[in-house]
Amino acid sequence: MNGALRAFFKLRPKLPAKMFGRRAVLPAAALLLLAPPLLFFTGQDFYLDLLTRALILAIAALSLNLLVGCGGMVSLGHAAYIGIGAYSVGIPAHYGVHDGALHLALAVSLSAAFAFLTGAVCLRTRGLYFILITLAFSQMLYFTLVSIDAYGADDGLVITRRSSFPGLQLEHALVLYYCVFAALALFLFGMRRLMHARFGRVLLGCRHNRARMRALGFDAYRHQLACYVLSGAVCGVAGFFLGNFTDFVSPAMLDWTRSAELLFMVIIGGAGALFGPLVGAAVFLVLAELLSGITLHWHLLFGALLIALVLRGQLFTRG
Amino acid sequence: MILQVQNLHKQFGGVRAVRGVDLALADKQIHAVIGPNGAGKSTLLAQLAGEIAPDRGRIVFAGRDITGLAAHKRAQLGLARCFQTADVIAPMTLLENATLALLAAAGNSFNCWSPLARDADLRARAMQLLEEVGLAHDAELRAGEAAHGVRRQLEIAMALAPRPKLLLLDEPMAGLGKSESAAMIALLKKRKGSAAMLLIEHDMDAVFALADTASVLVDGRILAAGSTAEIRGNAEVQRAYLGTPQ
Amino acid sequence: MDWHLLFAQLLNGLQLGLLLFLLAAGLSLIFGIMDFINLSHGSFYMLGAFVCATVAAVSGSFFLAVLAAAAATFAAGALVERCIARKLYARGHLEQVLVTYGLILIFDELAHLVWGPAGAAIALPAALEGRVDIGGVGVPRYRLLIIMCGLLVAAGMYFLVTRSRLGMLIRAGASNRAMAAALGVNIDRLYLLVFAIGAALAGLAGALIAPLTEASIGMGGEIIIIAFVVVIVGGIGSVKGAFCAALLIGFIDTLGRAYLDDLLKLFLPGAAAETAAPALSAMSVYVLMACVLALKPRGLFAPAGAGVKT
Amino acid sequence: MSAAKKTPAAAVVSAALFVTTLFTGTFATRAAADDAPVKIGFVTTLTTPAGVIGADMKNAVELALEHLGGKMAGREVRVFFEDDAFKPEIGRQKTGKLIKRERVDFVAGYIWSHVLLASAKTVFDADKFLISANAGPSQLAGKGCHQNFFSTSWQNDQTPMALGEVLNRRGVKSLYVMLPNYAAGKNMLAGVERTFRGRVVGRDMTKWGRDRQLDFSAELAKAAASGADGLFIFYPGSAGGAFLKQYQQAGLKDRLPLYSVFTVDSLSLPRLQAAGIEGVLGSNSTMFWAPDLDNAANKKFVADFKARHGNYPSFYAAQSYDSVMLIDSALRATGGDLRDRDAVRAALRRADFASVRGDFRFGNNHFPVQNFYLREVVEDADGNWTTRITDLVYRGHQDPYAADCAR
Repeated sequence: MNGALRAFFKLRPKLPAKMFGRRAVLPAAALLLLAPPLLFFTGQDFYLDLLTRALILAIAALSLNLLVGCGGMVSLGHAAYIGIGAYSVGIPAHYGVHDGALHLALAVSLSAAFAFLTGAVCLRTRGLYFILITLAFSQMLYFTLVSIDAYGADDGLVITRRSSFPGLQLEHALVLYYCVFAALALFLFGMRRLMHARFGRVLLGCRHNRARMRALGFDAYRHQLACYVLSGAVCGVAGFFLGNFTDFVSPAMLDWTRSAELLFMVIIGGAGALFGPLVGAAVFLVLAELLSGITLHWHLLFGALLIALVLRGQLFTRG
Repeated sequence: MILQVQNLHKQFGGVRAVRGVDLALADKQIHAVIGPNGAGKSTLLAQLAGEIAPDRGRIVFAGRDITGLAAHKRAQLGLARCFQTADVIAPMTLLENATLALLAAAGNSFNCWSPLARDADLRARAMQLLEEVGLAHDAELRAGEAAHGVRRQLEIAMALAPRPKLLLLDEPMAGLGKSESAAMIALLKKRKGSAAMLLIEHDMDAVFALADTASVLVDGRILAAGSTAEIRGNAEVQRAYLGTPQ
Repeated sequence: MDWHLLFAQLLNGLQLGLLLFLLAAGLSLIFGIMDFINLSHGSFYMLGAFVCATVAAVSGSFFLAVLAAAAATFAAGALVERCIARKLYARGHLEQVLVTYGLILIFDELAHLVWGPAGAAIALPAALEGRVDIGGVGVPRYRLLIIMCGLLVAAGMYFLVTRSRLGMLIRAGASNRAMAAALGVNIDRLYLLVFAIGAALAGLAGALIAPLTEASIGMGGEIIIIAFVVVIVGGIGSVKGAFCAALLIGFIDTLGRAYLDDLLKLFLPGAAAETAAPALSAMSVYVLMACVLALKPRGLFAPAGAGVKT
Repeated sequence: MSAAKKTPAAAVVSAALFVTTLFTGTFATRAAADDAPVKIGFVTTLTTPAGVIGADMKNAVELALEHLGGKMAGREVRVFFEDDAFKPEIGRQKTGKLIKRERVDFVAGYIWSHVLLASAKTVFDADKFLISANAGPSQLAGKGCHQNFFSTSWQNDQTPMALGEVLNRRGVKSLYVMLPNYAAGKNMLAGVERTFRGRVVGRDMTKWGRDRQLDFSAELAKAAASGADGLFIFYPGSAGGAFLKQYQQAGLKDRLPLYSVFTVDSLSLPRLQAAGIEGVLGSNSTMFWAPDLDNAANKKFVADFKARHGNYPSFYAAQSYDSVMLIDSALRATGGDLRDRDAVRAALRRADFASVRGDFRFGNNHFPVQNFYLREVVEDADGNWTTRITDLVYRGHQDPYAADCAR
């Protein structure tokens, strides 16, 4: 019996599961690569918008997945980085600076800096405290932005012109889409490398048994902080795209409900699964789009469905 | 002396778990700490490992005061420890666990790019580590699915991977069957001489088989200390601990 | 310095603090005993307000309405515990966050369906209208009632936790769940009771605030985050901590709103100061929390042993 | 990893969902011949407590369509209502959906300034017409005015300017101000300060948005201590009810008379009456319209609205009703032809319809040039609380930003 069990578990990594996964990647990538021009030139801009938004949120969810799935750090304040990224576009644009490279550099560096400063405090805590202190920091940023009159306070800023790179104008819907697509592909590849590299393995170790890792001589705090900063920086890029996409930034972008939504995307797609955030973001947005078309009271269905997805946990997440 | 503990105190709320413990351990020696449940043994060990900060007292390890040092820094200095619950990384295979143990010393743990599994040198060393404790044939088994005894052996292998100067063992025989216990004693005996060990144990056969010296901890205080033979003969100890059936 | 104004503001801060305490006390116990994070705790607050408004309108008795609100939220709490929360104790915090967030959506939408988007107002009995003169300051009678109710409940909670058998179990549960189980406590029933009491306290808070702010959809989501801050600052599982932290935060928020703009005007232009002040006073609460956690990662009054996994 | 095993199932399900949404849209949006219905998008807040405003607006739009027999210039009319959930980002998203998927010809509605500002670009980029049925931020009235933007409400500053004028006439020397901290709140403040010649002795900008502040105890205590002659407030939606109750409970009615804009309306009055907040009776506000305004269009509108919904229409409803009538006037002028944008624009600018506010004409920035009245809260013949016009404050008033609008 025991031997049979062992044989089974030995076999498990070699099960065709991975191959299925890989088989789905190519068609999915081809679809995401080829569908947009089709949508655009047949006048289905709305669906191009939906797709763009899904991919942008997938980047954000991917960054959160790095934190939750790899590092085991459940953050309820991740929307803060979306806000930082978006304001990195909005504020310079407000002063007439539309240089995309500058926007992107600001988005990444400010997100990383915010993550470093807050992470240094957050990571001193565990469990419930960690969830709530990350929430507190994002609320702090929210209220800071609400308080700055010069940048529109509660009303936010309208972005009249999107970021421009030399030879590349995000103004065009397709250009923006492919930039987002390229960024997502890059991050997915990076994430894959990271998960299998030393850093990813050490993070996984810290997630499952922090005390053991410390006793082995790993500085769990520093590894987790590095993960936290990296995750924030990636999410800042998502914010950069979201600001450009919506042509508008406001403190509402970093509302805590957005953080909860990102967590949903991660868990629907399966925490720790490489392509999970993409699946999660797509399912989340399409569900919201479909249900809100049915009834004004769609939150009732949506809430019930989300609960069912999490409680059952069998449709998309691992058991 | 590899380890010197002076006047260590720890209080939780109103409970004084450790009160004024002194301890000294010579190089390459095995010292056992015995005592009834709730005597403060695990608290003492956690303080030595750096998981719990003492209220008062001093810990000197290999000539260096490590009282305020973080757990991972102590580990880097050569202070390894095993937990009561045979703590390994459950979702990883035995081989991956062993690799992680080697990684701490190998450094470069912030590398985000090169796949760890393709590091042939590290993999070979990890396999060798498993072989030393007789687990090589189970290398691809998930640790969480392994038997308790296997996890215990794996943990000791992981703790010994960086060649520590001192190994803290929290009840290594707990939950093991007779033959497994014997194997564990053999394993530790084999390693005697390469590292000093501080052993917390209820299994008196194991204590007397392994330890050179021993201390008896009762109510957070050292009741007696000396060679194992002396402890065995100490009347007070007999009465306080050994004599009372567990 | 206008001392009368300061006194009035301190009373306002006390009122806000006590309301926060009613919300946070239950939340903190649920946190501490079940290790359960309940984002939808604010929904009981909302439910209490709506039930109070409805019963007050139908029966004409405000007192009856408040009792009905507490009873209804007690029942609703028990129901949620039985049907949903219970399934989540063994799961991770992540799942708890998500499921209870889903519950907020459902509760808000249900309230929208039942009571409409407008919310509901409550007519106060004449005896509670008007003001009482305290040291030259006219304090609205009703606000005084809120303060007294809050203090009464706080005292009741103190006796419940420190003197009663249930309290002993709660304390045991908050510091060591394994121990409570070993004592032969019926854990299922204890959890049910604690959850329902927590919900009833939140419902009571909602019923008490409704005559001031009206019952409205989403009012739970608006206050729950601050209630979390109270719990964290006070220390998870500590009723005493929740009390102290709630008062502290009530004072900070109220005094911040009252005086921060004058303070900011010293070095900011008037309009900018007026925009910044309310946001900064809202933020000061979070700054306090970050400072407390940076210095004491487990809050000001964490019960011994809570949060330590053995 | 076991997670990988689930990925294909997930991919299939999400792909299926995606395709479904695609097709439901594709078939709905083909063909735009002349006999096809006129499509109007209407963005308002239908959820959250502010949903009560949106519901009132929706009722008015439906009443307007009924009065038009469901047709404009012989063409069927389809109105798509979308909920902005009180969030600018969602409003922008829904506006995009109306334009890109439903392919509407007009987008109307918008309660909130920030939602309107976030959404405007989407409408202008598609060269569609944007008709605000409430929000009137200064940005769109002055330098940022747009040829495709029209308002059937007012510019934010106008109503408080009228109120400032009332304060002057009544000899109010010092004023305390309490406003929510968002664009319209700041415009209201700017408006009253434009005309009020006394001194503003204190101002409080309270938290607004998702976690808006509803307990005004600290601010009311400050206002009472300030010794001002009057209290000026702007609390739209349900916050108004909360404020007025606390104002009454604080016993300020006699010490600190209340002057408000957009706070005491047909949405809040029935609830205030139910809660017995007598303090609001006799309080003053300014407005471009009131249910008792004496003209044929308004009488029909108010009577039919009351008959159908039981309560007086709010000013939001009046503006929404007018927005539909404005669109109808443009279609009538062009014979139902929307292809010539310039012709439609010119027709809209003429505003040739019977507005519920009587005379209606657009200024150069496409905001109405209109009268402003002083209103008082009274009990009507049936015992319901409503507002009654007591005085004319401005005749043919144009907003102060119009001069900056150079198109």
